[in-house]
Amino acid sequence: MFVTERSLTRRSVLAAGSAGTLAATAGCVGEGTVLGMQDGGTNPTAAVLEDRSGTFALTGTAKYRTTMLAIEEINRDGGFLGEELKVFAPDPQSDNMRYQDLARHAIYQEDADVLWAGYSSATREAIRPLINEHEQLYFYTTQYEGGVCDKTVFPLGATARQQLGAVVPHMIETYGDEIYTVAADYNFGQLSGDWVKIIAEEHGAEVVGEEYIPLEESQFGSTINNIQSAEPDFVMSMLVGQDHSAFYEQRLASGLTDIPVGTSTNMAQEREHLRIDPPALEDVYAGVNYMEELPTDRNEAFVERYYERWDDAEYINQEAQNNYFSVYLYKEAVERAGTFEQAAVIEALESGLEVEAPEGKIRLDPETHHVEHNMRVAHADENHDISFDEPRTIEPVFLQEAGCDLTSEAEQTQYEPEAFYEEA
Amino acid sequence: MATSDPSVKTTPAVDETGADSSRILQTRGLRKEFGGLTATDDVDFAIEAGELRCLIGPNGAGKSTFLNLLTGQLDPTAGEIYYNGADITGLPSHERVGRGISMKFQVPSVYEGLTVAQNLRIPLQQVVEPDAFDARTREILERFDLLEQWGTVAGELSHGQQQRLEIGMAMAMEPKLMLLDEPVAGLSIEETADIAELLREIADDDGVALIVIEHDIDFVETIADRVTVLDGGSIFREGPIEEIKADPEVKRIYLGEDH
Amino acid sequence: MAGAGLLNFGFEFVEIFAFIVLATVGLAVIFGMMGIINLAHGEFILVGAYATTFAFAASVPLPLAMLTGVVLTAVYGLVLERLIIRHLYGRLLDSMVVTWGISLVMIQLTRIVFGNTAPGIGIPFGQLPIVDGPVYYLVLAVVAVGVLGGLYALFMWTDFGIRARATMQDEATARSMGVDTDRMYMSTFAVGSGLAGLAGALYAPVMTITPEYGTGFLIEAFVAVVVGGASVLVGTVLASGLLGTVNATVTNVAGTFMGQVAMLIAAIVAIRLMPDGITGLLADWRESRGESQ
Amino acid sequence: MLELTDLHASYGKTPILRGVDVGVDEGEIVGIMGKNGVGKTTLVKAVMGLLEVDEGRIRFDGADVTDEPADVRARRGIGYIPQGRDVFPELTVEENLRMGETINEGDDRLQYEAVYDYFPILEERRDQEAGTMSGGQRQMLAIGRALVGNPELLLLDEPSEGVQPSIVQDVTRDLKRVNEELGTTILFVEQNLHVVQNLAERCYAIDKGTIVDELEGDRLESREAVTEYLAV
Amino acid sequence: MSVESGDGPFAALRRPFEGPNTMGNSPAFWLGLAVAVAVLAAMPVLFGLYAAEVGAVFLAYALLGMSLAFIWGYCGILSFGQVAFFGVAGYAFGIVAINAATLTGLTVALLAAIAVSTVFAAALGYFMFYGGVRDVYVTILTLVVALVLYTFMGQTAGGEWTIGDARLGGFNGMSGVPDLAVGVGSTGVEIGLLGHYYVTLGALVATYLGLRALVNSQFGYAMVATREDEDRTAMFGYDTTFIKLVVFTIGGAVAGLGGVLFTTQNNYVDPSVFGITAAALPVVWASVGGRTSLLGTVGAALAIQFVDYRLALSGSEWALVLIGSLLVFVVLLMPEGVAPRLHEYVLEYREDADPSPVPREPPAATEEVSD
Repeated sequence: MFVTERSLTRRSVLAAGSAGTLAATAGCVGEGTVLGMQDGGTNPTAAVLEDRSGTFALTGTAKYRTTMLAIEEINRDGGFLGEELKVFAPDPQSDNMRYQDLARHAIYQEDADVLWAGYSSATREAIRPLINEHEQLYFYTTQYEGGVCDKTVFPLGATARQQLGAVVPHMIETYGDEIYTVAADYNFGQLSGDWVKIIAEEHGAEVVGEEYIPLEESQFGSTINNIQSAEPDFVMSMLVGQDHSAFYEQRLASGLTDIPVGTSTNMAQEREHLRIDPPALEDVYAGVNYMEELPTDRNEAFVERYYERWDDAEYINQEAQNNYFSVYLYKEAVERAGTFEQAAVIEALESGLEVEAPEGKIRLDPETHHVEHNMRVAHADENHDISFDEPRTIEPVFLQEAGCDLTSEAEQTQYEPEAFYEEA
Repeated sequence: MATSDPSVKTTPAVDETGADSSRILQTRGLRKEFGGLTATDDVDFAIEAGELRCLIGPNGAGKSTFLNLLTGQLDPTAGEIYYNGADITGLPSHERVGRGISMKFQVPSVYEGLTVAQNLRIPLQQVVEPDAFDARTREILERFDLLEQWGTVAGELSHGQQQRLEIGMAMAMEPKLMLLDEPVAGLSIEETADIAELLREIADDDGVALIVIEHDIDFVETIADRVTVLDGGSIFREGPIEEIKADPEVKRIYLGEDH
Repeated sequence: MAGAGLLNFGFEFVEIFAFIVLATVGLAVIFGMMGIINLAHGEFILVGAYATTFAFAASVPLPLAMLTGVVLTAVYGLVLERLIIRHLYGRLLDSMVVTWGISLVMIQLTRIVFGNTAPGIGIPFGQLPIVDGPVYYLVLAVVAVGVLGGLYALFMWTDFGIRARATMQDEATARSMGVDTDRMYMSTFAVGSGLAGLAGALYAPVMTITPEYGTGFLIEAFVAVVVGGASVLVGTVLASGLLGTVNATVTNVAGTFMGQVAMLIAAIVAIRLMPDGITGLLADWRESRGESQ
Repeated sequence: MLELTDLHASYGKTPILRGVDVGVDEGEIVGIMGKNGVGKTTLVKAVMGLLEVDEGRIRFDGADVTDEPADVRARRGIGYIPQGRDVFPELTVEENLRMGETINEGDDRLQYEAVYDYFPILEERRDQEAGTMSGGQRQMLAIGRALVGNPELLLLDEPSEGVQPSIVQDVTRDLKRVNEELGTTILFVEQNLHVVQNLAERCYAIDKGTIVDELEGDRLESREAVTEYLAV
Repeated sequence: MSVESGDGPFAALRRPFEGPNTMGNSPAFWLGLAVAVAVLAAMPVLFGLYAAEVGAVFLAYALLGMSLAFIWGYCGILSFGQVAFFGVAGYAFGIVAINAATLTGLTVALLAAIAVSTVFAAALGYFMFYGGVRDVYVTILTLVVALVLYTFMGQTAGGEWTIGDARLGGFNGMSGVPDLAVGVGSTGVEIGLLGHYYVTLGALVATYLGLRALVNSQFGYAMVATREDEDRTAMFGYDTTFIKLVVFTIGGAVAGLGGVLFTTQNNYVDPSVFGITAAALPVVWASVGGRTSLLGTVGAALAIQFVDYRLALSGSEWALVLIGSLLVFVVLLMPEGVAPRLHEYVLEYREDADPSPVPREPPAATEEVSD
């Protein structure tokens, strides 16, 4: 019983009830207003809610910028269905309450046709009730724990399964089969920890130790002690945020650099390899679908366009690239649908779209709304220079296995791996 | 807490339940120790209704500790307290007040942020029905000469008015026993005389028993029926003021040669 | 193995004890001496850390950079004391509310001015030979003990200390004894602020510096001050010892998170048992002796 | 030595002192008596500088000190013994005495050991916290502490308040001895008849914020004359 | 006493709500209040459902603010952890409602949530007040409780933190919380978007009147007396510890009610409701609005949150700076807050307007009371 069907959901008509809702009794009040606060323009509107300040400013700023870059590029080249896409893009300041307010405003007052919003899963969950209630088309681009199966939501970032599926087998192959997991103590971290176990099991390896670190913790003394006494072949790190990046400096100071680290979170998102002095990240391997250093022509051109547009920019993280290609994906869908009407656009997105992204060609999986990504393992050397192995395409297999098919059933669910895999 | 310590002295006037009808308050072997030091040492004390008793003694004699034991702010190490014949040892302060013991602090402690009428309402609503508030308030205001100040915030009253208000508040509780800690400290001679008169009246007309701690020996002389001298935590002398004043030992430990 | 385990536990205790002591002393000095609970304490620590890290980034040698942090925070405290805090003496709850306001403003201003990251400082001195861990943690512990000793000497032995304590107990009388009490308040607040700055400076290499940096110290500092009570040194030492032991023990057995939780629960229980803190309990005991004399 | 001319001061918005003129000569013991609430404490605080005056001048040793803060006046040689045996409760006896040294950094200060000569009980209790001592001992400490600075003028605010009668007698005796042996000028305010009559050589009567009378010799010794200003 | 509702229409009706413990005891005040409520009620009609959705959140905050004003302003208990009850009620509602999303189930969920926050407040209050914890230590302890909940709820992401069908959800929060509904079996109403706004407004007004009546009752006097001087009040035979416990518990219940309405509006609750910024907000509202004025705090909550909202829409980062500075300046310049200051002005103005500024009648003897 992993799917919880609810007899009552937000603003739905009461199934069991015979009485009408209070809302229905107030006939004069609808989505329109007496005083007409709504915006007069008819242009299609995109709401881009990305953090340019607060905890997630480091990643959010680049996400905002690549989104703007893509929209500007398309608007310049003839627009979306010949129309210029208007943008509503205030700064949510990494605050989930603000996200709720701004999303509400975007839906009601800006009449947004499409929404990009948020870095953390918590943000996504905070606004999902609103998204569901108003059936708002929503692109969530952060690499995340996976499992969201929702009719109007398109989680385009690589899932934990995709990221770890790239890096864990690589690490087992290179260094051995004893793994020590260090992860952030919240949803993403815990589910990622479960995935490490599942993938280790699939490859005959073993997790010998596991530790979940509170998000605001930045002292790793006891964790490093524990790792040293467990003597694993490698560490899997799913640490997130700036407080956690202190791990690498303390790793260096405690002489732990002889144990390599695999990660799904570091470098590609918060550019730890550039922010922290070498060699703290020596022998860190990240499973990524994109890093700015990717040496392909298509990517180099993209990076150049980006820094031309934003000359004070610092780094293009993985999510920023996801935002970028998702704008193009949206354009394709609008054109295929021939309208900005959201239900039609969603149907078009579910028709098996493909676009050329800086990371390479990607395909949107119609059933799961996820993307088949080009996953690579990025390695940092003692100078923090990055090298990549060969890309491999990894499908969003987990949701497929879980039976998520949004083309046939409009669910609003998030699946968990534990329901499918014993190890978790 | 009551104790079965065999060393507790029994006073003959006390019957099986510890009650003596003529005595509103009585203590038996009341003892309080702080970390091995004895502040109140086996005190047997009694007071009758309508009596005005002054408690004197050198600093550190245990006067305040004794008063705090009576109000319930401190729990005794040993001994019992009987009030109106009932053992009230161990009862919390507020329940003792409910039975008619009231206390006036050394520093005037009216509610400075509330008006005089609001101040009176707080004790009044404990004892009378709501429809009698106004009448009782007026009565008390008149008696304590505060009628004109009824709407004044208590913090703006003069020192003497605050003292009167406080005694008025204590009286609003219709107490049978009132404990006062240095009620005339810092008052002028004029105000002191006022208070002396009020206290006498309360004892004589209302039949309230009063225990007063006081250093001002002239004041004690004016008001007291009897005087108890405490020293080193136990009762050193007890008797009419003239006797006490003449006692050479009391002079030596407390009064000095002037008096 | 047991020996190594014990050594590791000892190291962990030293690390946590030093952290709590350094996080707390500044707050404790200001609370104990002046009766102000400074809810912006974390942000004073923040000032120390930012000053240190930016000085270091401008290639000032680390010890000097840290000194810059301490001095700047002290000066900052001084300014705040003159502008705002001095109006709040004797208004404990108001002082908490106001300093909370200051804390909100400082965090957000830091974010607006400096953005969300600050340059990092590597951990100096390398690693320990026997126990796994940086030498720097031992340095921190030594500094913590040194600070406690220094404060003891300052407040108990020097004329400044006696005057400061006298001023806090009875300002008017102290003034009539020739003490410039305004200056005493200022300097005590500055000392407290400087100590907060010291915590910020010392932990700048260890912890990631963000605008919320100070919040990471706040709970420990708070809890230790409340558990310790009004007496600055005794309270800080006893509370840090108690909380550090609980935290280190549980962390060793059940991980960082449970260590934190256990420490907070221990603190709540301690406050329940000793409503005025450990030193309140001592004072009660002393007072009751006094009363009975 | 001390000269107050037309001194006005208020507490909040309520005027308390309404033109006080007082003069004290070197070596004198002068009392100011009055009922409660007539402005005695306000007067002492104004002289010490703990309260701003609205009008009038305070001259001490020939200098106008009206606008100087208390700590500066203290260093000029005014010693102050606050009402209610106010010592620093959490400092030890010796630390309390050492506070007295603050007043006078120069060489002419009294070594605090000398105070022990006057009040031997303080030496016995030198390491005890002052707050744990009895009222009388605290009163002695407050006096001793002021003496350490070797003040030229000692201000006392109701030395008898809250102290048992026998100790009041001791204190009166000690103050006289200080005056004789050290030549310290003493100005005190009081409403206790015994203290006024036993200590003062000369006494002002204050009422409603102004000086209403000055008593010396026979009049000061007459119980009736003195009670007139203490009673109605 | 004649100060209490002597004149004007509906005097008898107003009587239980008036007295010297609250400001605004005149017909003009009640008229003003009625107009304000009418304006709030008209908001969705004027500005659409959007205003109802946004407004309902503000009104739920106002309830939270009022709970703090009640315990702090009237009984002197400064709780920095009022959000703990707010959040706990939200989570409790979510847990019950997700497991029993029927009319009956949701009604039970509503009651259960308020019961949980009430019991939680009672337990914490018992622990503190009967343990002798006072003043600043109460303040810090309540803050620590909120922060502990923040930390604890943040790590409940794992599957082991599932109660029936409800996942606590850790840092990501608990989503899928159903709407409010009241009824038994198949009879009842599910409260829709617009309904939710009016239910919240109704709850706010009803709570306001209820608390107002309470603070003017005998118990109210006991509260105020406890705030002014606890020891003294105990000496009048009041069990002040118990009074504080009751007040704190009622405060917890009101905060809990706010929490349920907040959570059902967003259909979501996450640990940030326990966070330090969230915890600061009620203190800001009560300090700025005036903690001794329930209505002042409500007004401050609505105004500050509205400004904060407008600033957020404009993308400005200065909201927190503004709120923090406001707090500092208000406490420094008018420590009592805005509403009491306004009240003073109004009284002064009235006295000026009144040609005979003779004090109102002293308390009359019983037989003289005519109205």
